[in-house]
Order: sequence, then C-alpha cells, then structure tokens
Amino acid sequence: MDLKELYQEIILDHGKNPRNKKRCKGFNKQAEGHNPLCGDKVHIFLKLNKEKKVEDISFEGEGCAISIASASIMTETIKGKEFNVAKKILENFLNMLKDGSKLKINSLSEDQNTTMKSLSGVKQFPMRVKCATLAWHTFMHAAEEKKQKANTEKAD
Amino acid sequence: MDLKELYQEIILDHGKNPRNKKRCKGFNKQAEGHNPLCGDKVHIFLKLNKEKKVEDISFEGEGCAISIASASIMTETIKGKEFNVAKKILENFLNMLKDGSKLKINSLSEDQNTTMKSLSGVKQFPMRVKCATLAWHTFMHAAEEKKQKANTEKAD
Amino acid sequence: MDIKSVKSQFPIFKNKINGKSLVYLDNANSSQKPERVIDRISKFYSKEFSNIGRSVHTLAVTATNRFEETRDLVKKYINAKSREEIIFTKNATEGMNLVASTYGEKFINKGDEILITELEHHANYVPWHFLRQKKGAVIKFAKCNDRGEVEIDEIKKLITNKTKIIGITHLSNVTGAILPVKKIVDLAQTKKIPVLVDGCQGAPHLKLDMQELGCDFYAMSCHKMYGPTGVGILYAKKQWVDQLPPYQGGGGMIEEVKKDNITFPGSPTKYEAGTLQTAEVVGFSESIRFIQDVGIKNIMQHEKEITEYGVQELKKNNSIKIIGDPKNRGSIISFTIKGIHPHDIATILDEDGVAIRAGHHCCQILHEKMGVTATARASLGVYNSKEDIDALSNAIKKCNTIFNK
Amino acid sequence: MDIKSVKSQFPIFKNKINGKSLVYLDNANSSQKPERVIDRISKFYSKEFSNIGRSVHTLAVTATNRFEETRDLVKKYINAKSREEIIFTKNATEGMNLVASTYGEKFINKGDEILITELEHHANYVPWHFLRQKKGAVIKFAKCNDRGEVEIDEIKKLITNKTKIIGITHLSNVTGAILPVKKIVDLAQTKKIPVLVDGCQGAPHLKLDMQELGCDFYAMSCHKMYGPTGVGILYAKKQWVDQLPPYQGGGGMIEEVKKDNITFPGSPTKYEAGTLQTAEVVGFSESIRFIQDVGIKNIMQHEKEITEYGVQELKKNNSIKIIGDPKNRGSIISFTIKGIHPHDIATILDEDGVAIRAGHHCCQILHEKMGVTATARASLGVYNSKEDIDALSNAIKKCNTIFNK
Ligand SMILES: Cc1ncc(COP(=O)(O)O)c(C=O)c1O
Ligand SMILES: Cc1ncc(COP(=O)(O)O)c(C=O)c1O
Repeated sequence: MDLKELYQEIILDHGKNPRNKKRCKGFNKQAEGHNPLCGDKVHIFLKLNKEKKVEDISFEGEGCAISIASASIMTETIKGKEFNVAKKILENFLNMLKDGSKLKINSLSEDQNTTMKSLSGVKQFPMRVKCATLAWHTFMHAAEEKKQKANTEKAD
Repeated sequence: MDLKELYQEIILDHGKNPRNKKRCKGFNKQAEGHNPLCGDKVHIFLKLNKEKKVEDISFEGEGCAISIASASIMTETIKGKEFNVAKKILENFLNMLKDGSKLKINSLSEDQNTTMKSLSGVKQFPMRVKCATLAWHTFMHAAEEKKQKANTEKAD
Repeated sequence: MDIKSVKSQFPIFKNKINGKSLVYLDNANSSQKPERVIDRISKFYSKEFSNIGRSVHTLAVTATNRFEETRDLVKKYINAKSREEIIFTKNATEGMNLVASTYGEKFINKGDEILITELEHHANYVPWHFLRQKKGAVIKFAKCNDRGEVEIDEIKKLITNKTKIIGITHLSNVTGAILPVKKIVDLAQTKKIPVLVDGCQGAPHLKLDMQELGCDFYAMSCHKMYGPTGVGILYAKKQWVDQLPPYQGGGGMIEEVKKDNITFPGSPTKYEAGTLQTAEVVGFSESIRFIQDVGIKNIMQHEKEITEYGVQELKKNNSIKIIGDPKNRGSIISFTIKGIHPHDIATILDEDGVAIRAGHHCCQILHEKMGVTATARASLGVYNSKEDIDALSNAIKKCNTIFNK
Repeated sequence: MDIKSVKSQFPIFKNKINGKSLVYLDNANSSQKPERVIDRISKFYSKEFSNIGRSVHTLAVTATNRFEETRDLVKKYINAKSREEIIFTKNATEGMNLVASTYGEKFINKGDEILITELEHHANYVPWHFLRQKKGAVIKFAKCNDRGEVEIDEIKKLITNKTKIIGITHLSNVTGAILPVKKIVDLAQTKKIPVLVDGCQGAPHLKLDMQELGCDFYAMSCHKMYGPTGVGILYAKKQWVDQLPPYQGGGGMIEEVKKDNITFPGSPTKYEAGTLQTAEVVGFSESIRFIQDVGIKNIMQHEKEITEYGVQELKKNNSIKIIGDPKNRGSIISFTIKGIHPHDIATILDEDGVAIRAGHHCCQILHEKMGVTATARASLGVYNSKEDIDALSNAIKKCNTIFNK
C-alpha cells in the first residue's frame, strides 16, 4: 500500500477544489447516494437530453477527499458524453478499481484518462473503494430513475 | 463417582415401589413441582392440621428412579412430624446433598436415617441433585401455599 | 472415508471420561469441533482481530473480509441465490424468532392460521405462540403418525385460505424422520404460502440446496455443524428480506437516523444489529471447509450405515423400545427401556463414557402424544463408528443389570 | 501497574501492521483479547465442550458448571443481588432490544414518553423507535451541551407524568463524557421511572456497582471488555425480570408446553432461549479475571493518565479540534482536523499502524447536532501507553503534510 498512490496531486486538488459542486441549472434527473458506514453523502443532478446525452451534471455532498474527488472527476469526465458512453466509462472505472484493468475508452482525452487513472490507487485500499464508487453508482441511479437511494452497503 | 452409591437397593426399591404414591384423603394443601429440563413432575398432597403437624402426605408424579424414590422417602420420613421438624429435616437433607453434611435430627428412627442417607450418593452426580430435591421443594411450596409451581430451574 | 482420520481431527476424543474413551452420541444437541475450527478462532483473535465493517484500518478490513467471505461460502454451500439471503443470527432459535416476529408483524392478523407439526422443536412453536398471544392467530398442528413421520396429507388437510405460513422441521430431533420438505413446499407454493424449515438437524446431516428445496426460510445452528457456539444462519428468500421489516435495532443496521425518523438499508445489513459474532463466523468457515473436505455425501452414507447398525443392535434388546420407525431416518435413534427412566439410563451410560441425552428434547407436544415424559436419545455425527454403537449396547445392558438386580 | 507486562499478555501485539507495530486505539469499537481468554476458549472446545443444561452426561455437567460459574462471577463483579438479574445476550444491542421490547410491550402505550439523550448510540435509540412506530409512543432527547455532556437539568426538564422509561449512556462513545448516572437514577426514582443504562463504554472502563448506581437495567458487550465476540450481558433488577414477559421463544426457556398454552420459568431461564454462547461465556470468565488481576482501579488510573496526556498532546496541534470537553472524561478522544476528512485521517494513520475509527460512531443524532458527518476517534484500553499517543500525534502530522503539500 502506498499513500502517495492514493493521495495523488490530482485527487487532492479535486478534493479541495471540486468541479461542478453545485445544483446545475435545468437538471431533469437526480439521485441521492449514501455510504452508511462512514456517512459519506452525495446528491447527483443530471440533465439528460432527449438524445440521451449528458448535457449537464453536477453534485452536492459531503465526504472524504476520495469521494469528493471522485464525484468531481466523474462529472468532469462524463459531461457532454452520450449516456451509453458514460455507462461504458463507469464500467471501465469499476473494473479498474476491482481488478486493476486498464481504461480503454476512445472518447476520453489524454487529460481525462490521466485524471481518471489517478483514482486507481484506491484499489489498494479496499475500505476506500466505496468512497470512490459512490458518486458513480448514484449517477446510474439518477439516470435510471431508481427510487431507492444508492447505497454502498447493498450486499451484491 | 460410583453408580452403586447412587443406585442403592433402598433407592431402587423406593423407585420401583414408591410409598404414599396416591392422592391422600383429606389433604388441605397441595403443590405441583416441575423440573423443566428433564420433565420430572411431582404433585404433593399435604394434610397439615391445626397444630401444624403433618397428619398425612402423599404424592403423584412421573420421573426417574431418583426423583420417585426421593418423593417416596420424603413422605415416609415426614409423615407425622411437626411442620418445624419437617422443615429441619428438609434443611438437613439439602445440606447433605450440597456439602455432604451429616444428618443430625433426633426425631428420626435409625431406619429413617439409613433410608435418607441412601440418597447421599446423589451428591456425586450434580445433574441429578435436582431430581432428588424436587419433591422436597414442592412440599415446602405446598406448606407455604406459594402460588408458583416449584421449579428446579429457579436461579438462586 | 477413513473414519479414524476424521475422528483424529477432533481434540475432544483425546480426553477420558470417567476413565473411559468418550463415546459421543449427543450430536443432535451439539457437535464437537475439529481442531481447524478451534485453531481458526485462536488465530483470528491472536492475529487478525478487530470489529468489522466500521473502521477503515487494516485489521478491520481483514476481519471484515474474512467475515464476508464466510457469507459467500455459506451462500455457495447451501446454494442460495444471493448474499442478501444469508443472515447471521445467534442460533437457529433466533432465526425462527426473527421470521415469526417480522413476518408475523407484517402478514399475520387475528384469526390467521399458522401451520406447524407435532414434531416441532419448541424453537419452531414458542415464537408462534407469542404471535398467537399478540395477534390472536391460530396455531394448527399437523399430526405425526406412528412411525414418527408427518405425512404430506396431514399438512394438506389443515391448509385453509387462512393459512399464512407453514413451519416444519427438516429432520425430527426425536424420531429422526426426514420430512418431505420439497413436496410440502411444492404444495404450499400452489397456495402461495411461505414455508419456514427448521434446519437444525437437516443442516449438519443432509445435502443442502435451497434451490432444490425451494423453501422460503431455512434456519440453522452452526454449533450443530461442527462449528462454534453463538452463531446461526437464517436463509431467507430475497423476496422476503426485501419486504419484511427489520428485527432488532442498533448500530450497523441503519441508513439514516434523524430524531423523528430512521431509514434502513437492505438485507443482510438490516437484520444484523450491533457487533456481530465475528470470531464465530470466521471460525465457522473452517467447519464448512471441514464438511466439504470429508464430503457431505460421504458423511450421509457413513451416518446412514452406522445408524442402521444402531437400530438393528438396539432392536436385539427386548427391553428397548425405539421411538418411531421412519422410512427415511436421519442419524437419530430415540428409545426407552422398560422400567428404567431415561435419566437413569443417561447417568449409567455416562459411567462408561457414553454421552447421550435424556429428556423431552424440547419436544413436549410430541412426547405428550407418545405418552411418555422423556426418552433417551443417541444421535450420531461424522466421527461415530460401529464400536460406538457397541459401547452403547453394552452400557445399556448394564442398565438392565442394575435395575433388575 | 507494569503496562508492558499487561500488553505482553495480548498476542495481537506480536504482529506487524504495514510493517509497523500495532498502535491499537479503536477500543471503544472492540478491545483486543488477552491470551488467557483465547486459550480458555480453545481449551473449552478441546477438552470440555458440550451443550449445557440439557444433558446429564459428564461433559454437559462440566460445561454447565463452567457456564453458570461465569454468571456468578459477573454477578459478583457488578455487585448484583441475585443470579436472576444476570442475563446473557448476544451483545449489548440485544440487551437493549430485550428491554425495549418486553418493557415496551407491557408498560408503554400511545402517547407515553421515552426519554433518551442526544448522546445515545443507535443501540439505545433504534429499539425505542420501533416502539414509537408500533405503539405510538414519543421519544424525547435530552440536550447535550457544548462540552459534550448531558446535564441532569436537561433530563429533569423533560420528565413529565407520561415519562415511562429513561435510557442513558454511562459513558459517551464519542465525547467521552461520563454521565451522572447515579443522580439521574435518584431523580428518576422519585418519579418511579426505571432507568436503562447503556453500559457499553462504562463496563470496560469504570468500576461497576449496581447497588451504588441503582439503575434498573444495565447493558454490556463482552467483546469490549477484553472478552469474546458474540456475548453480552444484561443486568435487570429482579423486580423487572419477575414482571416482564419473555423475549425470544424456544428451547430451554419454557416450563410446560401444551398445544393451547405455554408457561415460562423465572429469570434468567426465561430470557435465554435456544443454545447459548457456551464457549463465549466460559471464555469471558477469564476476561473478568484478567480485569480483576490488573485491578479496575489501576485500569481507571492508568487510562485517565494516558487520556489526559492524549488530550494535551492533540491540543498542541492547531489544526485539531477535539469534540467535546467533558469535565469527567473516559478514555475516548474524538476529533476533527481542519480540511481533512476523518476517513482520510484513518487511512493515513493506518499506514503507521495506528488504528483509530472514523465515522459517525453510530451516533448520527449527535453528529448532526455538532454539524459534522464524521469524526476521528482514538479510544484507549488497558494496554495503551504514552508512546501510543506519540505515535498518534506523529501520524497526524503526516496527515497535515500530505494534505498541505
Ligand atoms: C455506547 C455504545 N452503545 C452501544 C454499543 C453497541 O454495542 P454492541 O454492538 O456490542 O451491541 C456501542 C458499541 O458499538 C457503544 O459504544
Ligand atoms: C430440530 C431443532 N430445532 C431447533 C433447535 C434449537 O437450536 P438452537 O438451540 O441451536 O437454536 C434444535 C436443537 O436444539 C433442534 O434439534
């Protein structure tokens, strides 16, 4: 385990100065997410247009550097993407944290790739994986209009 | 531990041919006793006269050789005794099973003494002590007109 | 299967009882523990201990992983569909109380019927009795026949449109009868009635496959499965854990707590309040591995053989009456001896190191029906052998001698 | 007291965490176990194991005696009046559920008030919430002040003639405040209101004397008292166990079972359904002996000294805010660091082998009141030393470095 891998500059920066941390205008979908064990909370605001494109996305919430940075990075990364692409990115991201797989998404800029990869250090800290994935799961809840809150404690 | 001490002739005899196993006529007090862990049951019928003398005593019940023999021996021993003497006998009996104390009651015949002592082997078999004391406790319940059933599982 | 090598894995058998080798025939009560289970608990406390699920430090992470791995292991072992269906309880009794309480609260009202059997252990009756008292429900008892079995027709007869749940034992802890659970479940499903199976005796001795059985709830006690005391498992179908309310309240089982309201997460979290039996659950993973290493089919085969031998040997003694004669018998033989109370039998057997149980085995209804207050019971486990049966028969002969002298 | 010799009795400290010595400061969550406790459990399973109370064979007798001896030991240790007042539960959470459920069933009706405090752990709130939902009772929260204490006046203010029970923590698991339990009990007694004390944090760190405290119920968790997981103790005054109904139903807790009715024996039997945590209870006897050997007064003195040193050291770091400043503090220090979330603190500390807890510590009401979602908490036990505090301070400096680089 290596703290430097976990707390990379990019993450500390996104943690301290999160992007898109607000209620974006004209959102048409939203969801709340919750990590009951540590109390992390996130609220995703999503504007998905008729063509199923993420026109805007933002979040509000409280949590550790990892969860805030992850929410911030997520909104930056998927804003402007087709929903299907966003879903692909999410899958890639989860796999990266699960088994260390490489990201392989063409539509990401090199910068975005680097930024997302900065979260890969979390993999070595199993208890923190939930912090990193909370915002992403909550995004899916918003998009699919699930009634229940996203909850990292769901068993499966 | 010695089975021969436990299953002495006297006990086997009282177990097989219990004395006073019936509902005695004219009883004016009664109580039921129960050993929930093994299911032993005893029902004591007591005729205590105005002078507080045990005019008659008998029992009904089901249980192991030890509990039946003990009930039989008890009724034989305290029938005709003053209540205070009977109480004294009970105390002596319980002490004998607890710490092996000798019986020291003047009013017992030598025969009665021998018979009661035949139950002392139970002391070596802690799980069987309750079998041997059930009838005695139930007798006290009857005499003191306690509402609750005598129960060997009472904690103290 | 080499039974000697299995037995040698259990340290208890190195001890003498009253100077004799231990012949342990009280397995239906609780089983002995293999060394690997005992060692796993020691190791956990010595090297890995921490409370689980709540802290992010290394020990807590490891402990949490070991704990949750056991849930996966159990899920796989009993062929459940999801982790949410595996709830850790204190014992099987708590599992059945959980079902009676939460299902009862939500679905049982005045006049509704709860259908159980005359074979049931108090653990599958008393919780329903509470509900009877609280809600005015009715409890019906399916009859057990002379062989000590409950036939499906007896259940069928009692089902009405008020029947809200059926509670049955998988394997009677007195008569040894294995009940036709699958058939009962199939029948119940046609009427949409959920079935709770008391799996206390089924779990250690039969192959478990929840998909095949199809029951809605299945309660087990780990201490009867070569595992630690203090932990049980309740299997509960997802459709139920999704609907039923929580049971006990406390830390770990909440989502959001406000002064005026509280919300709860999904299963198993919502059913696991407070600090769990961490060491016990981790230790139990080795019990499952032990069973898997020996092989449940081998265990079943072996126990069947010894049980049959036992029945046959006891039948040779004319003073013995075996209680029940089920066509499909698990490794349990209850009996009485003419003129000798079961407690006296147990005491005399104990002098020879033969441990059996005497009493009503928490089945007073059944004993009353059979017209006895107590029986003696020999119940087998994986480590028992024909020699153990011989020791039993010989010790029983001693009872005859003492009481007929 | 020679702290080195105490620490050497705990095998966990022989292990390295991330290559560092373990600095275990998560004791409020769960404590580590001394070797004698671990060994007692192993020995019990290896040489003495049997289910208790039900069989008459030698193993069962021995096991039952060891189990019941522990009840006597506990009774004496907490100065209870009778064995009937000592009930073994799964954990403190179950103890509080037992009280809320049985007392609530019998004595709490619509509109009745349950008085708890803002300091309460979810274990002393969620069970009352269930009662609120079922019975339409009202829960009132006595305010905690800026020092993180609940003053007796805050309780007094809220007592009405509808107050049916008071539930308070002995020692807050967040602010470390020791509550004036005796005074609260005295006050409550003048109004005939029973008091349930959540003794989870009190029991391992304070001298326990039920006669002096005078409370009606006191719930503890053995795993926080250097004991095994899976077992707790509920002290309940005799007058209550005599009146209250049973809690869970099953084997061992019945008197007579008929098809139409069931009768129950007295306490503790009626509250101990099913197979108990035999090995855990027996193991716990060694925890009490361990505490007695070190001496609870020595433990209190030692923990006080280290805690004061800890508070003083942490105060030197300007970025740290200590949560609460109770006049009477137990061995718990919760804090936040400016600009660094508690979870990040815990992770960084863990790299240095320093185990603390981060989160809401099952006290969401309190955290909401304090305006934070989470805090970091260092909680001490008998084996902690000034060096551990130094390790903590140094690791915290690392947090500052990482986050301010
Ligand atoms: C004050 C307090 N109450 C209750 C509990 C719950 O204890 P347990 O989880 O052992 O039941 C804890 C510990 O988690 C506590 O600190
Ligand atoms: C059939 C059956 N049901 C329930 C139980 C209760 O199990 P436990 O006491 O482990 O909860 C037992 C064992 O005593 C049993 O044999």
